[in-house]
Amino acid sequence: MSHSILHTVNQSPFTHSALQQCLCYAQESDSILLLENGVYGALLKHSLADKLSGKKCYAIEADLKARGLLGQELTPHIELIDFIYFVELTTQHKLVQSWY
Amino acid sequence: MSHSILHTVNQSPFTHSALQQCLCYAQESDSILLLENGVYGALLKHSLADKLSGKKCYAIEADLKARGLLGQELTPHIELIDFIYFVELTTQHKLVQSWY
Amino acid sequence: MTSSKKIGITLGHTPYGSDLAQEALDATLAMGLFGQDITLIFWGDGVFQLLKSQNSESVHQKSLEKQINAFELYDIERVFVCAQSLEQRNISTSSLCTDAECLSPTEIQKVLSTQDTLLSF
Amino acid sequence: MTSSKKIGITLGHTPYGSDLAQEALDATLAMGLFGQDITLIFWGDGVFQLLKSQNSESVHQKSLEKQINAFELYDIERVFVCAQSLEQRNISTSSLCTDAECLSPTEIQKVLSTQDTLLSF
Amino acid sequence: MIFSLLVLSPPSSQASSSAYQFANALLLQKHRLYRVFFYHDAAYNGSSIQCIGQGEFDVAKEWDKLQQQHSFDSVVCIAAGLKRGIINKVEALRYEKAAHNLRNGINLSGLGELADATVKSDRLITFGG
Amino acid sequence: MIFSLLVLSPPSSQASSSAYQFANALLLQKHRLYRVFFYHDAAYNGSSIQCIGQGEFDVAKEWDKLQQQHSFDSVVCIAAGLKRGIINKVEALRYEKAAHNLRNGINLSGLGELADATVKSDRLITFGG
Repeated sequence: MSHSILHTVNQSPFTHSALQQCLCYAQESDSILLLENGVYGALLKHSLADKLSGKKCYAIEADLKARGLLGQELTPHIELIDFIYFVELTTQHKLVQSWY
Repeated sequence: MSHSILHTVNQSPFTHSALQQCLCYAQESDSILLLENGVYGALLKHSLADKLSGKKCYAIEADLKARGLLGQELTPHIELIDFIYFVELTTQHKLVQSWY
Repeated sequence: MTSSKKIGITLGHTPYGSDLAQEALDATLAMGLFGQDITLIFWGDGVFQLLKSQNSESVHQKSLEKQINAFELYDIERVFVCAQSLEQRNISTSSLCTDAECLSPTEIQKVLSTQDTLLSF
Repeated sequence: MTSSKKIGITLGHTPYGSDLAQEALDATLAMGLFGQDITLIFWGDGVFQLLKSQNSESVHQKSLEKQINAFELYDIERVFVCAQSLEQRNISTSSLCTDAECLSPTEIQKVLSTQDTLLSF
Repeated sequence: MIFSLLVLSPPSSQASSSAYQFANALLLQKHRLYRVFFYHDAAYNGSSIQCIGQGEFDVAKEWDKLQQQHSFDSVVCIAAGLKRGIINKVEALRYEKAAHNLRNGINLSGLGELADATVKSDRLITFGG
Repeated sequence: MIFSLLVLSPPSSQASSSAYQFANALLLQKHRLYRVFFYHDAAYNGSSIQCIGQGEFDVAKEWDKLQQQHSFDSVVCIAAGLKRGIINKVEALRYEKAAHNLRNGINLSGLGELADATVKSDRLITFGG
């Protein structure tokens, strides 16, 4: 864990390539955090969703709630977290790469 | 011509869906103008490029020049224009839709 | 010329990542107040503006729902949403907060072509 | 801790659509001036920053080329570019203005993992 | 033809400079520019205290010159301007702010001006992104 | 741990508010915040004359409160600030501008402060978009 990267993604995967690019450079041991518009990634199905499910993946719950996504069918294996946990994730990973 | 739409696109098609979306709603008689980062669309090959070549397509020459694209192999049938011609295009089309 | 102008407003951006969507809806209501003949088209990521159960307090922003609910008050009755954009985002029409009419891209083309001017948000 | 910190700067945005790329390279040179051990990675649309024959006067902006040419002066020697990003954009390495080393995404992963911190531009 | 422009982009985005170039080109062709409406982050274009380096392109100054030559209406949306800190003397007093920074020649006004421009112009062009 | 933040987004973008929330959360957990560096369009966060409506979230004010409680360093990049019209009294005099608008508690300083923060912090987190 300590040598791995936390990737944050804050753009919608339906209009922006940030998530796709992130997945291109993320290693097995890396984690991905969806925030702001990035949380629309939790609506993904098929190929990108499969890749996402293969990694440890988190999303800011407040951002899902704001956007009315908590009632939707979400990509499995995404853990909903708050900013306290976001901070903790940054301490658990050696590096943080922001995709925007 | 007078009932058609001029679509302007100013985002890179390699990271942003603006061009793709534009092509989804553009009719046969519509025209497309690439400007700012949109001119990277002139590097496209294959599917999106074919769709682009099927429409009347323009690009701001100064934007290609700034980005070092004039020496590259460009998508065929894109006409390079200046802002004077851009204004003329907006008068020749009834509507302008900006994709960004 | 002034009284009969048909104004199409296209909305293609997500609701809370920036305040563009908020300001676009403010502009829409202002146009309505001005008595214009307005048609709204939500497409691309703009369809996310129409999702119900948005709770924007959790990100300290104003909700879009108030503005969307005000459409009728401002005589904005033609509200369309792109069926293909919804489908690509795995959103069903039952998840929308307003009864916008679903149109295919081809039908949207026709709606666009009957407008006199477009504002692109 | 201070003298040996390895700083990775990732550059993923186009050169002239906004001034982010310009400011990112300004920051890069400042880090260089500060004597840090810097590694640059151009990927995604950031590879467009390295295209030769950019003539930004035509859009009234400063050229990035000056800053890129200053890399050596500032002892910034590890400059990598993503081969896959170039290929996806139909750009050949002969079109680049500097002799950045082409790496595959897997090789870039390795370079990233040796850094002590990342600045994401 | 009569044009109006809806500008949404901050000075750091090339779109704000494209809007200026479009305005310049239409006026060269003897079209009429009715109004430029700065909305969303384009409100920042209305600042009078931007310090642009010598030899660098100063969009604000270019807009000024163009307006002096052709006297079109230039508006920063008041709601967009207030929250971004682009304000005139009146608003500075009302909100008890120690400074104001709206450029001369630009009005701080409501969205009605956008509606009016849309109705009164043959073409309204949006510059965003 | 010691954190610094590199913020690139204007107040209109949610990323500027995320940066604040991240800062708040790390301080709650007894980590240390060394410096917040506002760069690119995030320079606009440094304006003292933003007029936010009652009941609306005022990020600038929240940053102020947090800083008063925890006394971290807050910097607007001077180059980014100058060209965007975020200036202090000294620069207003130097550039002969009639107003200045940098918030109290924020310094207008060079990119060396970003380099210094990168070196002196265990984690540097970028907020952009």
